[in-house]
Amino acid sequence: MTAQEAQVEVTAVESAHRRAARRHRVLVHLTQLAVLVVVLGGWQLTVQDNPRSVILYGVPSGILGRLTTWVTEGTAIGSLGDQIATTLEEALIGFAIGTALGIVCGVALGRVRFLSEVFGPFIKVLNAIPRIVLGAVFVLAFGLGIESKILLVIVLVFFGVFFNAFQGTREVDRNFIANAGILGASRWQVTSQVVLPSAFTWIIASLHVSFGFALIGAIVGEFLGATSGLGVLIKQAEGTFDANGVWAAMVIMAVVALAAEWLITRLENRLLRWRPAQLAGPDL
Amino acid sequence: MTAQEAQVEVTAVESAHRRAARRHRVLVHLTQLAVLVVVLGGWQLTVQDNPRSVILYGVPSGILGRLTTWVTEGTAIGSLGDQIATTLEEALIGFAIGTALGIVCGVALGRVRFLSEVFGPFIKVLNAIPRIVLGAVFVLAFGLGIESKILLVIVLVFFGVFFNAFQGTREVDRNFIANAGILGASRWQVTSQVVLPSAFTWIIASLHVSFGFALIGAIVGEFLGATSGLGVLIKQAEGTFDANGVWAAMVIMAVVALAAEWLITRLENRLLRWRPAQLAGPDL
Amino acid sequence: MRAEKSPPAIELRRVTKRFTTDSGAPYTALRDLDLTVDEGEFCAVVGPTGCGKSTTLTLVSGLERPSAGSVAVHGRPVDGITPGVGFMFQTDAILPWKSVVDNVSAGPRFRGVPKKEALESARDWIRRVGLAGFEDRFPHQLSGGMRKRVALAQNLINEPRVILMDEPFSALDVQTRAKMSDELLALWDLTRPAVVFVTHDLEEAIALADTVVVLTAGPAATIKARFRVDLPRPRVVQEIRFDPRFLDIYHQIWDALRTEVDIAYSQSTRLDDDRRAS
Amino acid sequence: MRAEKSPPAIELRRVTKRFTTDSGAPYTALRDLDLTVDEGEFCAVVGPTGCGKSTTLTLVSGLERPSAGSVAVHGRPVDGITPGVGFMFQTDAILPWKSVVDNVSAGPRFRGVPKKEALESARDWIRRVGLAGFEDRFPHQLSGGMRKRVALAQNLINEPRVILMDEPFSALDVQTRAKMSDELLALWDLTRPAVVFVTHDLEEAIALADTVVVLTAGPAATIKARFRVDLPRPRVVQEIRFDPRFLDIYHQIWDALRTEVDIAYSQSTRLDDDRRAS
Amino acid sequence: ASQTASGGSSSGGPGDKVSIMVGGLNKQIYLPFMLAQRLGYYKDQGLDVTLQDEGAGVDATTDMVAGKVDGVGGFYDHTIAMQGLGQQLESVVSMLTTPGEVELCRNEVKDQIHSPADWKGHNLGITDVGSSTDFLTQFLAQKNGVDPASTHRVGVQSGATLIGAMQHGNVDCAMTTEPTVSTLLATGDAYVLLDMRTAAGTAKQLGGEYPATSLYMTTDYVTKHPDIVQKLVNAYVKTLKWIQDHTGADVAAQMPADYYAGSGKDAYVKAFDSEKGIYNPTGIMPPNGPSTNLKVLQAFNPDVKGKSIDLSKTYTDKFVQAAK
Ligand SMILES: Nc1ncnc2c1ncn2[C@@H]1O[C@H](COP(=O)(O)OP(=O)(O)OP(=O)(O)O)[C@@H](O)[C@H]1O
Ligand SMILES: Nc1ncnc2c1ncn2[C@@H]1O[C@H](COP(=O)(O)OP(=O)(O)OP(=O)(O)O)[C@@H](O)[C@H]1O
Ligand SMILES: [Mg+2]
Ligand SMILES: [Mg+2]
Repeated sequence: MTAQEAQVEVTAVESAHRRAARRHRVLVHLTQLAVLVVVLGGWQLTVQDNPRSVILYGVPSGILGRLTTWVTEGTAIGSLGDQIATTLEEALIGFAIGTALGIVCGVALGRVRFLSEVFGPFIKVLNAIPRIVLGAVFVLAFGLGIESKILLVIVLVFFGVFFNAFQGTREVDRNFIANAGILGASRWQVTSQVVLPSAFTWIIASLHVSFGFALIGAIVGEFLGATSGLGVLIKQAEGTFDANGVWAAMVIMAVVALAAEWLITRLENRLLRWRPAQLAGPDL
Repeated sequence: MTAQEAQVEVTAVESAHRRAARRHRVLVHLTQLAVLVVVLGGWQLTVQDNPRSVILYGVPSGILGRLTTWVTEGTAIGSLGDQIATTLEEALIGFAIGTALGIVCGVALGRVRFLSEVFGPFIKVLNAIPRIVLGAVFVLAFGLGIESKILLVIVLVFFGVFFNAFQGTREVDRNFIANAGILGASRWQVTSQVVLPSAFTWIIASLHVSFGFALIGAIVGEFLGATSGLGVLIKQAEGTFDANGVWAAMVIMAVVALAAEWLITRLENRLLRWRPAQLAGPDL
Repeated sequence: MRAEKSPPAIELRRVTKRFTTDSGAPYTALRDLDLTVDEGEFCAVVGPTGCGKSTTLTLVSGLERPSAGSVAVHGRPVDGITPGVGFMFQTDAILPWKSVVDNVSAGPRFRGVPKKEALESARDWIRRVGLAGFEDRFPHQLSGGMRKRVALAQNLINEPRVILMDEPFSALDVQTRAKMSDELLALWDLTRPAVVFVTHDLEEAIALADTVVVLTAGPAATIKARFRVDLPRPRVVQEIRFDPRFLDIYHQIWDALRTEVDIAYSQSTRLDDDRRAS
Repeated sequence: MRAEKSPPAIELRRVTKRFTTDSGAPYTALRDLDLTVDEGEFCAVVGPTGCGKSTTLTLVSGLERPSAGSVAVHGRPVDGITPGVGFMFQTDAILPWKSVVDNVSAGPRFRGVPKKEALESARDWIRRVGLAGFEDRFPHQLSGGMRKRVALAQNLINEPRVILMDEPFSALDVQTRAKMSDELLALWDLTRPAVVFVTHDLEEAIALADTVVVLTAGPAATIKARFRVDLPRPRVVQEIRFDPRFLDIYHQIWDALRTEVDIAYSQSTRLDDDRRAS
Repeated sequence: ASQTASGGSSSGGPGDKVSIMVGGLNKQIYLPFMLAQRLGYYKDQGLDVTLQDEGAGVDATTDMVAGKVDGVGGFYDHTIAMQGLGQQLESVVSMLTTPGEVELCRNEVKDQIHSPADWKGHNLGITDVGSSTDFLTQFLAQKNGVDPASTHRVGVQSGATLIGAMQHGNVDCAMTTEPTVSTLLATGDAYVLLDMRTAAGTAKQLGGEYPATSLYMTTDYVTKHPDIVQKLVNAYVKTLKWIQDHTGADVAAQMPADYYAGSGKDAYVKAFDSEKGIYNPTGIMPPNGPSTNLKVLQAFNPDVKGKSIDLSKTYTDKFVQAAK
């Protein structure tokens, strides 16, 4: 058999794999569709004939209707795009700051024993405070502008990132750190070139949850007083027994979050290029 | 030099280490004290001469006073112990269920590619929903009993644990899994004896944050309607412009959470006995 | 063809293995490799470093799939981890959270042997690999050579029908290595599994094996030659190397191997290669 | 005493190292070990597996502290990682998220060498260890032997004044090993660092070293004997083993080593040890 | 229409900037605030008003004391409580002369509870512990000869949580406002125990008028910016007049569709028509109203209990009188 022939055979095996992968993808999407149909269809059917349930729990068709109105005619407080932009701005700024703080503090405390011994207990105490309650304090101190919302987002985002960054830092293989140290790396170089890449999966894992909490923080911040934003939309819908409106706002948030997730996953794949493919395992 | 002498010298070196460690501990505690004094003292001094600030922000001495009253005379809604017990019960039950669910789902999706492909997007969507808003839906569906609070705690706890368990499962060294498989381990045995021990640090890391959120869930659940609990205490303090009361309730929660943290850390140390001591690094 | 006879323990037919590297250019590690190991045969594999020895073993164990060609164990095509196959990895793969005795007894326990029995035979194996007294240590408390021996015991305790070993003795001193080899030969004599034994020590290969397979230099490694070692058994590893027949075989194989090693080395130090991605 | 002369490159004096095991009973790995390696001396360390060779190296590198006794490098007591010391670990320690060329150039980059220059000398070193063409691979895409060679290049590129090597060539085939040894000797001849070289291959030890140190079996290992290798330099590793003087030294050392290996092995397979924790 | 939040009262732009926080903009008891905006009355006065929504009047009040908003649309009694704590607030226009609250009970207790006198041992829903509804409920109990301590008051907010609490039997009666009232009545799960949406009903239950919704501000602000306050009051007085002259259908036509998206336009119109009487036609503080409030608070609010309150400092009619 010539190299040429072998080449052909390899290509054949590979394209068979690709076909199988395609079939698999179709199956996955069909299953997802089935799940969606069962859940939403079940909801629609149980609720739709009972006007009381429709008011209290909402109904998928109603939610769709509400979404259409919002998109085509705008909401009571302005165009839908404005509301999304407001909430997203608060969530993103807070998310960025909270994540950065979480990483910096987590890595610093993970690397410097003295810091972790001194500040560890304080961070645990702060983590225990029901941070939602702090929202009111932030409004008192910083007013109803974007600052108080961003602060609320930060306190909700920070701890998740912090604990993962901290643990990720401690989990770094001691051999790598020792090797880098022996090769002449300064403490800072060890941190940036050994600890951070190695703790990276830890940090990314926390970002998924944190982004969810960033949105919660923005919404709750808007509950406490705001003129625009998805939180205001939800509050208003709740106040008028408009369950469909509440769900519609949630659907919008879910879409936003999915977009963010997609970005996080891309970042993850980019930065984890160095890993064996199987090790990365199934992707969420 | 005899073995005897060497023994003596080793003992001398070790006791010198112990002395240094003791000095270090004292230094740590002094620093912590200094931080506390600066923060609380600063707060007390800035606020105490301005009656309006005292009303708005509370003052450490007032918080202490409120705590003393609560402990000695009980609160407006019953003895302090009862309130703590109520909140703790909700938080703990929800925490246990949410953690268990998070671990099971995280490991299952991490291990079974098909599951993660099908349900991954749904979990991301659910994670994006502002779960605090769901509280009202839970009350509608389950009333003001403990069920709705526990549900709220579960939805807040679940995702943090889930994402860490999932990522921890994917991070397990493929060599270990391959080796166990070759030694004859079934899928279930691989999961319980390789994946779980290896993902364990991931799961523990998420418990720290999750316990904080469990308390938040219980409190917010109580905000929505309850007859006892720390959340009711906070709400009442807020309703009567009693910032000291709000802080006092938070202090109590922090103490509760510290106790829980202590237990989590003990569990961690017990289960991670197999690790090199340095690898564990500084303890939080 | 051998179709009518009982199937060989291991059969690789026209196996090609390609890896896709980051630059996108595929790297062909193995091409058109044919290898048959009979039931009860002890086969040693030698070849220049990086030629594809470990890759071959992962294909047999079912941890990796070939890009083309077929792999069969006991006549059945390999498709996932094959039961009854033991595999000692080149890198550490013993479980860090299990003590030595738990690591060694893991195999029997996985297979449902009662705990007491499993522990007993684990203790026996620990003694056989010279680790008595270290039963309760965790892997990070052992030296490199000790960990290798734990892995050895962990695999042998299962009495697999096919044993794949990737440089199992490379971290051991000569004496311990000889003792481990004797242990291995004794076990092999008892149950006669098929063995594929990757090593860099040609003397060791010849002392242990029935056949020695020499792989060509990568990329696209394949089998260069196959030598029968017809030294009488039972062999005592430390003495056999003074046998004149041994030296004869040694020189034959060494000639085959040396050219490959030279090719491999000159390939990878060629200056014009410096700027090429792969 | 040598106090007046320039201090030796490495000096361990009455060093004891104890580990606390889980059962609480301390395990004394080294006891009262004295070792001096002069400036420019090439010292090979051999000993039974698990006796404490790696532990000795970690003490010199400053990664671990002795429980008693003192360790000094260039006359300065060791207290944390010592600059100018290179250490090739027994286990993989190259960074998995850096490509080969980034791994090799890491040392110079850490020390502030401009990127271009560092990459250039890294490429040169990669060629010297026979990995040309693999510059852009990540460690998981390399074979075990290739990873060892990356680690070798990574350490040598720094031209350390003291080099500690823990079984650096154990995963290499004989030929590559010989070539690496020649490379190492050439570098050593150029800059004359002090080298401590742990190996299980006695021939290798003698072919490379000025002195061969034999450790006793653990626990409480110490130095059993120290042999001077007065073979002329420069040596060609593959030829020197046929020198009659070489064989002479080999047999001397082998006698010393064998008793220790036997002790180690019989200790750890004693049946009465079976029930003891350590 | 609405702009992003702006604290403080610095002027600039098209008109004087004022921010007002309201405890539930879409509740009918707070209708005048949004209605004035929809009718363009703020703009007519040269004002740039930012309306903030906030769930609880208490939080709105603290936010104002902290200087984050200029005025609060909330229940008048907060000014009294704040005076008890040494902070001077004053109501500048009174929009509701009755609380607009309704006590609803679930049908299952129809045979047991005929009036507050039967409350002993029952669970009573209020918005929050320490809120106006809490004090009102306690006052009603005491007035009807029931020791408030023998009832269990449960904070159930309003809307869905209240309905859930009632459906699951967590509370037997609850005090709430529109639109929760009509929604709950529409489902047929509850009946009206007592109705404080009319002057007569309020007088019967509380022994006088009970000023509820008003615009209050810190006395500080009122003295510093009388011109702005005057313009605001002008707008509200006009709005209150407009309400008297129009029907529910007219109001619904003015309000954003989202305000009646849930229960529907008809329900909204019906609800408005049934409680049109709660709105103060003039904006003048009812002369005996504040003392009713004080009576209620002094009985139960720890901030006010045992303190001497100067009611005349808690409201002023001079802006309403000057309104044109
Ligand atoms: N995942 C991968 N991606 C790309 N190339 C790979 C991958 N795995 C292995 N290779 C390449 O395949 C070749 C064979 O590797 P293998 O590990 O089988 O070598 P080996 O013969 O076991 O060498 P050694 O004796 O050094 O262990 C090497 O050139 C290696 O770089
Ligand atoms: N952290 C530890 N706790 C307890 N014992 C340890 C620890 N580290 C090493 N030891 C013990 O110290 C002894 C010496 O170990 P070391 O790794 O130095 O051996 P070595 O001479 O390098 O062996 P090898 O040739 O197999 O690599 C071993 O018996 C080992 O079990
Ligand atoms: Mg290999
Ligand atoms: Mg070693």
